[in-house]
Order: sequence, then structure tokens, then C-alpha cells
Amino acid sequence: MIQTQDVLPNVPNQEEDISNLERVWRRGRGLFGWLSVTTHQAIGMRYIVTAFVMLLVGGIEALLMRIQLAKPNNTFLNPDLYNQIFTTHGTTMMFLFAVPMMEGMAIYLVPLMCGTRNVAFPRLNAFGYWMFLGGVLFLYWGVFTGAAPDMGWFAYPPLSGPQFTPGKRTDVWAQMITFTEFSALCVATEIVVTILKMRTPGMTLNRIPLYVWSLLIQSFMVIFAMPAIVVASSYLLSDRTIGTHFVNPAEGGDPLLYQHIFWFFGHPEVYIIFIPALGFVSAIVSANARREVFGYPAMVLSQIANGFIAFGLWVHHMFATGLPQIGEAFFTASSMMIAITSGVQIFCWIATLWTGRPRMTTSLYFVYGFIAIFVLGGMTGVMLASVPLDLQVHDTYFVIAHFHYVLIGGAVFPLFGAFYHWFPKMTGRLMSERLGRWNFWVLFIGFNLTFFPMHILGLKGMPRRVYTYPPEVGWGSISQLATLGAFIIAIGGIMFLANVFMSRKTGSVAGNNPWEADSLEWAASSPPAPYNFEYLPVATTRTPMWVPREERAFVTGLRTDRREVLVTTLMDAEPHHRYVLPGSSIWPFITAITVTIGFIGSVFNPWYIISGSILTFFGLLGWFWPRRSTEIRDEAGVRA
Amino acid sequence: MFFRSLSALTIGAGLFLTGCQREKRDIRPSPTRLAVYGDAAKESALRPGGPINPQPVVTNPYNSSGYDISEGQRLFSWYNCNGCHANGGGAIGPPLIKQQWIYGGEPANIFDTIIKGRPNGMPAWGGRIPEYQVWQIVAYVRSMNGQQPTSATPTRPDTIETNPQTLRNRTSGETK
Amino acid sequence: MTSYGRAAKLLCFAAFTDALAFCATDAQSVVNPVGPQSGKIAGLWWFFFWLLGAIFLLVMVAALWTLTRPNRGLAQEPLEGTHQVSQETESRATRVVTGASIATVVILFVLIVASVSTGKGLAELPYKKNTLTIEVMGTQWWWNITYQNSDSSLVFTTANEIHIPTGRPVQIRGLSNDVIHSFWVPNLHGKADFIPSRVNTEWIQADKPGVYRGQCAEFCGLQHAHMIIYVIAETPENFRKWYEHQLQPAGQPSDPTTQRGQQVFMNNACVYCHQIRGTDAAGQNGPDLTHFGSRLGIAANTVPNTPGNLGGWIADPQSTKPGNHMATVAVNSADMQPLINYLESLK
Amino acid sequence: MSCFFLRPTKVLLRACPFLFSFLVVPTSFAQIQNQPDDGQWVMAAKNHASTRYSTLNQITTENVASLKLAWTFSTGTLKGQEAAPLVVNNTMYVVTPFPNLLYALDLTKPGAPLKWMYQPAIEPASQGVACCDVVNRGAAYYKGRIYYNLLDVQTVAVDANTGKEIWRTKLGDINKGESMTMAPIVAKGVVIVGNSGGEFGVRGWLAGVDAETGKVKWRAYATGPDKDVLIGSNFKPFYKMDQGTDLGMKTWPADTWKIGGASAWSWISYDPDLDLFYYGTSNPSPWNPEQRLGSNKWSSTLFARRPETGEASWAYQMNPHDIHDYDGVNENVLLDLTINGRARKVLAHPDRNGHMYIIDRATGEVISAEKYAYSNTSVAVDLKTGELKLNPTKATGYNTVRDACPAPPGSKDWQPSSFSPRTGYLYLPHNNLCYESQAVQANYIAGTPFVGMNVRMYAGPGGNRGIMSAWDPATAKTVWSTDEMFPVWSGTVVTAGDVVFYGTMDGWFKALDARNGKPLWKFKVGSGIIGQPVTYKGPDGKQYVAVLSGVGGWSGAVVSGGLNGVDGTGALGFVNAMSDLGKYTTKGGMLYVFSLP
Repeated sequence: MIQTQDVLPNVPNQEEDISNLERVWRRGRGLFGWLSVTTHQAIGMRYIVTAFVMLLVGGIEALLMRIQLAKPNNTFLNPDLYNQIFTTHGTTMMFLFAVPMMEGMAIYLVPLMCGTRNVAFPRLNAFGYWMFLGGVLFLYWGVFTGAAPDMGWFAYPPLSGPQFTPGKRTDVWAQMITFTEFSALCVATEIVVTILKMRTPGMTLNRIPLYVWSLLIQSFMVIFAMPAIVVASSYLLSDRTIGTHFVNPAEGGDPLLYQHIFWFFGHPEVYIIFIPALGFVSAIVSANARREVFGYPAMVLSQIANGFIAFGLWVHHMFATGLPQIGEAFFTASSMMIAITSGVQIFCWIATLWTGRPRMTTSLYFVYGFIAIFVLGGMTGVMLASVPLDLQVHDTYFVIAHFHYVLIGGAVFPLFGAFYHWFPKMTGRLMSERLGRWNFWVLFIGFNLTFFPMHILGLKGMPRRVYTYPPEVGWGSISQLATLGAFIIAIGGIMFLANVFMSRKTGSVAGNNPWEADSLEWAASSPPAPYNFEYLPVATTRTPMWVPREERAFVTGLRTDRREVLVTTLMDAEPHHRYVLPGSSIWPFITAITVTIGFIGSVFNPWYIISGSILTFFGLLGWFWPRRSTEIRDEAGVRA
Repeated sequence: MFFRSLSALTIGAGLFLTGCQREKRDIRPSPTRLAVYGDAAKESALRPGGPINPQPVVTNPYNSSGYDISEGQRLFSWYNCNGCHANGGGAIGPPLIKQQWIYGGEPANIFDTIIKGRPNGMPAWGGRIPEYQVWQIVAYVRSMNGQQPTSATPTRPDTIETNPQTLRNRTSGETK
Repeated sequence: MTSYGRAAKLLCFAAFTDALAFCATDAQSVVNPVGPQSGKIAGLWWFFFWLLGAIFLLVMVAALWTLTRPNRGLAQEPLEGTHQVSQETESRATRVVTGASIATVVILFVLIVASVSTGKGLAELPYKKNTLTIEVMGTQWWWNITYQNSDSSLVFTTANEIHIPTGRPVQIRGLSNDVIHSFWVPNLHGKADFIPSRVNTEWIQADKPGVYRGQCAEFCGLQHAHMIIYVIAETPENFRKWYEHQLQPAGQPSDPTTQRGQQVFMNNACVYCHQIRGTDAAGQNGPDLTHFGSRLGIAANTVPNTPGNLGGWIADPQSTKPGNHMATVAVNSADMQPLINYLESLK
Repeated sequence: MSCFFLRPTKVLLRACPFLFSFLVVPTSFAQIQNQPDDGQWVMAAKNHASTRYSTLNQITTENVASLKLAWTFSTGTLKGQEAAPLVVNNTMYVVTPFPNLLYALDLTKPGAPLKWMYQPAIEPASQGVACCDVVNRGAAYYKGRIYYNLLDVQTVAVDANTGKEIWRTKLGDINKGESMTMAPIVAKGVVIVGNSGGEFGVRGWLAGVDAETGKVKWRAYATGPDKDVLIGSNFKPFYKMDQGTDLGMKTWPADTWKIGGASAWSWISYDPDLDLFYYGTSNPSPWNPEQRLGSNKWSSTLFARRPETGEASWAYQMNPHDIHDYDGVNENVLLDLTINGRARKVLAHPDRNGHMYIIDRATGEVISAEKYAYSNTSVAVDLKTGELKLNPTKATGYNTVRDACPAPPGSKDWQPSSFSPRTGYLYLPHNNLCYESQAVQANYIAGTPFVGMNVRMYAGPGGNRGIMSAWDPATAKTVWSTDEMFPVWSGTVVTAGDVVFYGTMDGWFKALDARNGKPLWKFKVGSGIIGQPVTYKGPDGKQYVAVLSGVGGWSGAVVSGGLNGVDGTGALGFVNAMSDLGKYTTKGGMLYVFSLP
């Protein structure tokens, strides 16, 4: 018997339970087993690894662009290649790195933090990953065959339309969107259900960790925002492949309609990316300040408000299209409003650090970096919300600087912090703190060196998406500085990778809770067992891990000879019924392949929609082939 | 797991590297294109003395790239081809969407038609339009008849609906 | 120089060693306004800059303050064991956070008012008298410019270069011929997207003579980077002279070389796309060349208008501006010089 | 809008007595009824007043039902047959579309055998610059010669007896997009001809060619400085908007007038008393209005000029800055009406824009301009200023405009109307088409189309594409009308027997009662009719009716050009409205002559 949980309740048949769990949750062997996995740690890790690879690829693309822009009239890249690279960079970072990475972390951490064994729909989870992978492979198939999108990551028609982007470049992009949004919707659904229905007993709504709250909000945002982009990309795709006229003004379509729909998704997308990152920050801050985050209700409420306001300010991406003044004033106000909710959270974190006992771990370094960068990005964001200022700096390097400040500052720095924070949980070994601090400083300096000068470039009139510029405009030396910074970031990235690979082998063994953090994932072993917990820990406070060991409570009585979990009530997380989660299955993978065939084929011939659907029908037939009853209405015992 | 997914990715990426003509963009035309079109662009099916074996075939160097077909489409209106041939349906000039070609429908024939003109109103564009552009127009003209890969063919321009392929299902003008 | 300009200098000296590059060229700069529109925006910009900059510094100080020993836990309570903070500390923090939040709301309100009132200020120009209307059509990848007038005989077309009289409001009537472009001359005003099938207008005015550079700011394809426009602000007197000259058709070539050049132009595909008023060439696909010799640049100001550049451009347009729509026309070497001479003679 | 009062009591018809000594000069309404004309057909419009009214009355509303085919003649060409056959001295002259053959048929012999054929030297490439099929609208007879125009911008004079070419004058250049399709008239010994090519960016002109020698006596351009337009001190336009110097140049953006269209490709009427001839100019080039700001004078303008010098007397621009391709070329029927108790010499001009202009032909004053067909592109004509009030929601441009009516061919295109002094009605063959359009940048390449507009036409309200109607200029109202499936693209002729003849594009030659529009007779011919029917008295004293069958023209190009109906923008958007024509008719080129048994 191997005990993995730090504390175990004193129940009979412990050994049997654990060996049952080991058997029931064991993964199949070989490639088949690998493809059939449905446990959240495995799927989450696949997301994280794939998305990280995408980060590296996107980073390499960024470096290529920076080399091209390092000096005036450079010919390192031709315009065609440059356009493909910047579009792929944006697309990769937004759709294939940022969102999936946040999803991956959520899939990995949410069940642990909620004290359950898996996400609500494990097969859907696997299916979502395979769809995401399909999108990755499809886009990069395009990249390697010269069919990479080249019309910018928001693909405005008519430039992205059939007349001005020949070939399949836009189609590849649009269908990649479908893939990734499909996957995002799968994840959002299961995260929402997991959070709302599978929290461990006692974890009432006001005891949910802030990170989990952020995921709940983010997932709802995904559910509301992603359909918009699926609509937009489908408009584009059908305009291109079957000659519809959704965005053709001459036939009653409207290119501005596309922009509205796109940004109705596109703006919330930014929050979809950084709201989970705010969750990381909360988790890191509370663990390292050694107190719970100050102003829990304020934090939760401002995150929820963030989620709502995010849907009301998309038009500030379109101020230059010529809108009526009253509309502009409205969107100026709504755009600035987001600064209030974000400000409250910043203040709360500072207050937490102020009133806590900060322990300067690398992850906390990244949080401080986050605060510096993100606040600056927020300031420029307020500037962009102002119509007159936006008219000047919109679509310039100022905007590039701004959104890299909010996205790298707001999402990537917390993410690196999260890596340092949860790496021991995921691998069982601590990362090197020493290398970590170097890593932080290199990234921080590199980042600011790269992106701060871009503010100046923007003010000096440099539009974004130009593949080169003449010497007389005087952008050369600043651009060179930015390029230098980009390489420093690359060094920082390499340091991180080195740290990961070294620490996996030689890092000091972490133990279950190396940071003495407060949330439930630290109750599980590092790395967690496939079933997470032998006995689900019960949350008696908002910081269950700071409850003295002897006072902790556990759920016992769940059957261990099948993948049984406890479903609890929405508000108070009272035990409601048992539920048997499906086990490993190859069908999500097969169905993902059939859907992929339909999606990819339809780019070349609309009939593939039909044949893909038929194939998918068989895939789903296998998936939903009746099993034995999955639900047993029976109160599970809660034992103190 | 980590390495396996990584290696799966690598193997996958290798599989993708299948070439794709359609996306080729030869932005700079090659400086010279020598070809003898007179022989290949025969306009009669009668070959006194029997057919020549093997038949010399002139292929369009700008045949299957979406970019070139799209350039052809642009030039088709830039050089006012659409003034007489509309968007393929014809007006002053004969339609270009058809089965029967007056002067032959092979790429070399269409090339000849554009360069030399035809007696009943087709202007001779030779000497002014550069050869590579003529080939691009040829590619576009043939694409109207579905003689180019459809995946490389733009489905419609962003103007009012003028594309025959998408118009085909419309009412034939009887009532509207 | 305005105080904003001085501030710009200050900023760049403080932030960068390479101050020269930043401050030497300001022909395409947001913070070097030369007209009322850009002036108002620059004013707003510096207001935002100083206010938000101060707030940023404040937040940073507050964040770093947490790292100093005396402020750990405010009241120096033991945390490690309980992870609990005293009620007193908590309520002090609550007061501070609430105060900061209220301050945020107030500041944002001020910013919104400043922004909206500047926006209203920008809308004042059309109500002035004696305006000039210029239709600018964005085209992949150059600007077609038509000076409009109720008297159509004063209407003419040129390309890639707008001359405007100082002190006079100018309406830019923006159209697009293909994809979305965005007209942006930062020294004069912000952007206006030119969207196919729509007309978007922008009002500019220059108060200081000079050459102001602008370029397309909405990604529009391969040569988005080389879609440059110059706005040349002149005194009303010079502007009138220029205008009257532009109305004239191109002069007839006088010497044999330029005559030969004109012939070369007429004999090649040039006439299919370019117009030279006064000759039979009236193509509309490419820029009007009637007074080409007097313009600053070639290929939408990608390169300066010199005979050498012109030769290179005609001989191989795809090397100067890869992907552009100008045909590569085989002009033999003997004809090239006359052609260049002819085009440069079109003053 | 009825600020005037029309009474039909005194309707006068003017012919040209001194040219044809054999013509009786009708001086009053009563006399016309009593004094029959000579039963010949010497010019396309029958007479200089362009009434297309024949006093022959053998064929009446009672007996027309028994009309039978007398004989036929194949023209040997298969393009649109728009011409009117001429009948002079017992010989019939038939002009064909390209290659513009001229046949002389001997009417004295049974079956009217071919007397001679004249085959002109013509450049086949000219077919490439004929915007709307390679048609020809007929010839004119004058002093023993037949005058007509060749597609490649030549005017020829052919001996009427022998078919020998007397002179042939080249008037323009196909490489500039010019062509000629109109029927000339001869006035005071001057053959007046004009060019076509408003869709090719030509510079429109009208020329006076000496009938004797073929020398060009004058040439009046429609655009450019006053000296080119032959505007001198005697030029007195009625309205302020048409007054000023060098308007043909100043109302255009710099130098665009040189390629501004305004050709004179259709009808000319002549009033010998006033010694003025009247004609309209075509649309400005290109169609895309954004490329030619200003009122674009003198496009879509009605001109009155002197035949001997070409000097303009007045002009009235019906469609300033035309945005719908509303050419002003339609026929001008010269009438003498009594209006508000005042006898006035007027011309009736059913314009493409849907307004029936009644204009004082001495001064150019618009007396009335009511709509004779459905039109939503304009509101009304302001009689004080002469301006056409447009409907801004239907203004074309780079935006897409839908359901603008009438379509570019107008409420009525070139197809000429006729006027019967017996009924006092004008018989209008016309169109019922609406369209959608979007301007695109037009590129000028000399000798190629210069249009810049994507157009698709379709049937107007009611779903029928054509209408045949009778218009009463006295009440400014439609008296009766008949719907036709296709545009009525043929001319009409009305006789003293009160029968109106016209043909339809699906191949029916029809006779209606001139008083009430009741169908009386119809005959199915081989191909759709777009020609001008004529009636004449044969050597045997019988009244004959002749018409050319052979579909084509702009409207029929879908059949005559073998166009592909799936592309609605074909034939400048006409194909969209006509793609089913091929189900009803095929190409043809046949003359049909009818008589009572």
C-alpha cells in the first residue's frame, strides 16, 4: 500500500480501497492506452505541453519578425512570408497557446482544488484535447505547405475574402478556429459542471478558491463568447468556399458586421486568457503571503463584474471605422470601467502582501513582475479606451506594446509563476529557485526592453503589421532595441526550459505541500495519483489546508471498485448523489478523427461536411454505446 | 507521456510536409519565357498527313496556383476583358463559360487569342501585356470553366454577385 | 516649441540613450502636432500620460513597499501559525483599498470627461468656413487622390501626395477600392478606416507648412508597409499656385529624347493603367502621372523620386515593392533612359 | 404638377416639302387625313418629324385580321436586325447589321427579287467596339442615293439604281472605341450622322457630311470647348443651368471630357420651318459617376442645331451628371400642339428617365415632363429651372443600389414611337426594367469598354419586362397599355387605318387598335423582332407592311451573341433580365412582308 494523501481518515479497508483505486484508475497500456486516457491530470498535462510547444513556436515566429524589423529595409523575410509569420504568431499565441494553456491548467488543477477525482465529463475532455490537437496540426500543416494564413489574426474581410486572399490560407485559419473553439467549449462545459456540481462537501460557494472562481467565470465567458467567433469564422469560410455573401457589402453583407462579431468574441477573449491568470496570482499570493487573499468577496465580485463588462466594450477595437459620437462615448466609458474592477483586484493583492508575510519565492517574483507590467498595460489600456487617443495609437506599435503588456504581463508572467508554484505538484520535484530568479529577471528585463520601446514607436507613427520601414522615419534604433529584448526573452525561455528539464531529474523532492499553501490540491501527493485522493478531503474553511491536520474531515464510503465520485449541491456543496465517471475509452479519439476529417475536408470540398458527419455518427455510436447504469442514488457518508 | 506526445507531434509534422502548388506565390515573374506556341495552338482538328506524334504540348506555367489565378482575375478586369466578356457570360465578346471554343480552348489557344487578337472584334493585346500576365489571365479564363483545380479557384469577387458558379442556381430572370 | 514638445524631449532623454533617433525625425509623430486636431489629441495624450504615469508610480511604490520589513503585517502580528490577520489590520486595509477604489472611480470619471470633451472638440472643424474637400481612395497599395470642387473644372486627380493650404480645414472623404485601408497622418489627426462601400470622413488642418508623412494603418495585404502618403502643407499662396499647375494637362515633350520617351510610354502596357492628361493615356488602375515629375516619391512613396529609382522601379517593380500590382514591362535598355527622362519631365 | 393645359384640337404635322417634290405638304390636321402621302418610306423615321405615321388606310381595324404573309427575304446575317427597310420608287432597300450589306429588292416583280447588293469594305474588328450588338438602324434616301453608316465609322452614299458606291467617308477611328449604328437623315443637302461609343469613352460628335461629295462640312462635338461643340453667339439655351461658356469642358474634372462619351447614336428630327434639327446625346462615360463629377455637359442633352453649319441654337440637358446611363438619344417627334390656347411648335421626347418631355422646339422651354412609365430614380422635372429632381436613395455609386427603375436601357430605349394625328396619341414601345448596380473603378484603355458599373437588370413592377402603350400628350396620361413578356424593342408604325404595328422579342408581329389597344392580329415570325416596321404602297396599289425579324441588340444579345445566361452581368447587366430569351427565340435575319389577301 502506498499512501499518497498527506492525512488519511481512520477507516477500515483502507488497503483494499487504495488497491481498488489503483486498479480502477489505472491507465491502459501501450499506444492504445495512451490514446484512451481520460484522467484529468493526463489530459491537462497534454494541453499544457502542447500549448507550451505552441508558445515556443509562436516565440520563434516572434523572433523571426524581430530579426526582420531590426533594421530598416531589411530583406530577411519577404512580405509574403512576414505576413504569414505575424498572422501565425498571433493566431498561435491567442488560440493555440493562451487559451489552451489556461484550459490545461484548469483541467489539471480544478478537480484537485475542488477535491474530486476527475472532471465531470472525462471523455468529452479527451475529445476536446484531440480536437485542439487537430487544430494545431491543421494550422501547422498550412504553415509548412505555404498555406499559412496571411491576413492578420483577426482576418478582416474583404482582405480575408475570396478575392484578396487566394488559395486556402484563410480557410485554414477559419477552420482552425472551429477546431480550437470546439475544444474550448468542451473544456468550458466540463469545468463549469465540475465546479458547480462536483465540489467536495463543505466547499460552499464562498469557500471556493479564487482560482476556481476565476475558472468558473472564464468558462462562462467562453460559453458566451466562443460561439461568436465560430459564427464569424463560419461566415468567412462559407463566403469563401460556397460563395455566400455574409460579409460582401455589395450583396447586402457587411464587413463591419464581421468586425463586430469578431470583437464581440475578441475582446472577451483577452479576459478569457487573463482572468485565470488572476486566479494564479491569487493562489500564489495567498500561499506566499501566508494569509488568505484580502477581500475575498470583493475579489470574487470584481472578477464577475470583469466577466460582464468584458462583453460590453468590443467597439473600442473599431473606433477608427467611423462610429456615431454617442456610441463612442458609451464604449469609452465601458472600456474604462474595466479599470475599476481590475484596480480593485490589484489593490486587494497589494493589501494581502502588505498584511501578510511575503516569502519571496520565484512565483512571487513573477507576481510582482505581473503587477508592474500589468498595471502599466492597464494604464495604456485606459488611454486606448479614449476615442481621440485611440484614433492616433490604434493599429500602431503602441497597441502592440499595450496588449503584450496586458497579455504577457497579465497572463504569461502569472503563468510562469504558476509553473514554479505547481511544478512540484505536477512532478513531485521543486524547480530550482536560484535559476528561477535568474529566469525571472532575464524575462522581466527582456520583456520591458522589447515592448516598452514599442510605445515610443507607436507614438512615432509606426503602424503594426508592416514588414519593413525605410530608414528616414527613424524607427531603426528603437526597433533594434526591441529585437535585442526579444532575444533576451528567448534566453529567459531557454532558462525556464533548462530549469524544467533539470528539475524533473534533479530537483529536490517536494512532498505534498512544499509551499504550505492553503488549497486542496496540496493534500494530494505530488504528482497526484490518477484518482487524486484516496478519501476526498472535506473543506471546512476557505483555506482547508491550513486547518490543523487533526481537524480535517474526509468523505468515506464512496465505492472504490469503480470510478465513483460524489455529486454535491450547487450552493452549499452538500452531498447529493454518487456518480460513476466513465473510464478510459478510445472513442473520443476516433470521434475526434472523424470530425477532423469533416472539418478539414470541408475546406476543400463542402461535401466533406456530409461524409464527415456520417463518420462522426459512427464515432458517436461507439462513444455512447449503452453501459451499465452509472448512477446510484445513495447518500455518501461524510465522516469527520 | 511528455516525450511521447512530443514525438507524436514531430512525426505528425513530418507527415504534413506534402507539397502544395496552390499556395505558391511567384511574386516576381521569371525574366523570360520562351515558347513556340504556333504549332501547339492548333485551331483545327484536321491534321493533314496524320497526327504528329508525339503532340507538342504547351502547358500554362501559371496553371494551378491560387495566387496566379487570382491575379488573372484582377487583370481580367484591369485590362477591361470584363468590358466585353462580362464576368464570363459575354457581352460584346463571346461568353467564356462554354463547351465550344471558337478558336480552341487549350491554354495555348487562349494565349494566342489574347496575344494575336481574333478577326471579329477580339483586340490583339500582344506587344503590350507582358507574357506572364497573359498566362495568368489564361489560367483565370480556364478556371471559369472549372478547368483549374477548384481548390485554387476563387469562388467569387467581392462585388455584386457576378460569379457564374454561384449564380447558376438563381432564377433565370423570368420573374424577380 | 510647445511644452508638450519639450516634455517629449525630456521623456526621450530620460528613457533612452538613443535620443537622437527619437527626436530628430518627427514627420510622422503623434506628439508633434501641427494642426488643431492633432494638437487637441496630443494635449489629451499628455494629460493622460502624466496622470496615469503618476498613478502607475504610486501603485509601484505601494507594491514595493510590501517588501520592506516594517510593513510586513502592518501590526507585526504573528501569521505563520494561524494564517490569520487581526481585525484591526484587516479593517485598516479595507479602508485603504476602499479609498483607492473610490479614487480610481473618480480619476476615471475625470478621464472620461476629458476624453469625451476632446472628442467633441475634434468634431468642431467641419463647422468652420472655407473648407476644402479631398477624396482619397485607398487602393492596394497606393492612394488615389481627387480634389473636389462644386465647380467640376477644378476637379483633378493625383496620387500619393496631398497638398493642403495652411490654416484651412480640409475634409478627407475616404473610400476604398478593394480592402479596408486606414488613412493616418499622425501629425495632423488620428486614423480613419476606409471601408469598401462606405464613405468615412476625416477633418484635418495644418497650421504649419511642412511635409507630413502618413501611411496605411490597417493591414491591407502584401505591401501594407509601403502605402505611404505625404501631406504637404503650404502657404495658401503656394497652394494656389500648385493647384493651378495641377489642373494643367501634362506638357508636351520638347526634345527628341523625351519625345521618344513618350512614345515608349504609349507603346507599352503603361497606358493600360496610367493616365497622363494631355495624352491618350487615360488608364485608371494605377496612379495618375500627369505631374509625376513634381512628386516626392515613387511607388506610393516607397522610394524617393529620382531617375535612378524610377529606372529600377520600371525595370523590376517586384524588387522595389514585392507583390505590387504594377506589371513588369520589358523596356529595352535603349528606351529606358528616354522613358525616365519623359516621366521626370512631367513636372 | 399640371401647370399647363393641352388641347388636341390643332395638331400639326410637319414634313419636308421642298426635298421631295412629290410630297404633298400637310398643313393642318384635317389635311393630313384627307391628303394621303405617297405611300413610300424614304427614311427610317418615315418623315423628318419622325411620326412614323402613314396615311395608307387599306389595312383597317376591320380587315387587319386577314393580313397574310406576302413574301420574305433572308438578309443572310444573324445579328440583331434593327433597321427600317426603305421603299422608294418601287424598290425596297434593306440594310443589315454587320457586315452592313445593302440589298435592293425589286418590288415590281413577283416575290421582289434581288436587284443588286452592295457589300461595303468594312473592318471586321469594328465588331469589337459595338457595345450592344452590331446593329444598324437604317438608311436614308435622298436624291437618288441611299446614305447609311457602316459599323467602322464610315458613311457611304450608294446609287439607288445601280448599287454603285458613290462616296465613302471615314469619320472616326475604331481604335478609339468609335462605331456607327444610327440612321442618318438628310437635311438641306447635308447628311447628318453621329458616332456611337458612350460605353467606350469616345468623345461624342455629330457630323454634317455634304450629300454630294461626302466631305465633312462640320463636326459638332458634344464635349469640350464651345468652339468644338459649335456653340456660338446664336446659342440660346432656355434654362440657366445650360447657360455659360465652355460648359462642355468646365462641367468635367480636368480633361475627362476628352473621353466623356455623349455620342449621338440614334435619332434626328428636322423642322424645315425653323431650320433646326433635333437630336439627343448619349450617356457620359464612364457609367461610374464618381469618376466624372460635375454635370458632364453635353451628355444626355437635347440639341437643336442648324443643318448647314451645325451651329447650336439651344440645348437642354435632361440628365445632368447622369448616374443611370440614361442616354438622351430617344426620338423627338415634332408636333404642333395648342397649349393653353396658344399654338406651339413642340417636340415630344420620351426620355429614358421615364419622363415625357414636351419641349417648345423653337426655344427649348420644357412645357411639360410627366412620367410615362414607372420610375423611382427621379421625382419630377422642375419646369422653372429645367432641373430633374432625383431620388437620392437610388443614386448609384460605390455603394450597392437596388431596385432602381428604370434600368439603364431606360423606360424606353432607342425603339422609336409613332404618332397618329387621327388619334392624337403617341405609341410607345417600351421597357419595364429595374436594376441593381455597384460602381467599380473603370479603367480607360482606348478601344475597350469604359463602363465601371456592375449591373444586373430584372423585370420591373408587374413582372412583365415590356409595355406597349399609347400616350395622350393632351392629357399627359397613358390611354391604354399592353404588357409584353420581353421589352418591346421594336419600333412602331401607325396608319390612317388606325392600326399600330409592332413586334415582340419572342417573335410575334402584332397589330393593335390604335384607339384602344385591342389586339387585332398577330403573326409568329422566325426570330424575335427588334426592327422598325414600315408600311408602303406597292406598285400594285396594295398596302404592304414590312418588318425585319432577327433578335439581337442590347436586349437580345443573349441570343444573338450566344451569351451565357448564368452570368447576369453579361451585356451590361441585360442578360440577367433576358436569360430565358433563348427558350423563346433563336437567331435570325429575315424580312417579312404582309398584305391583305
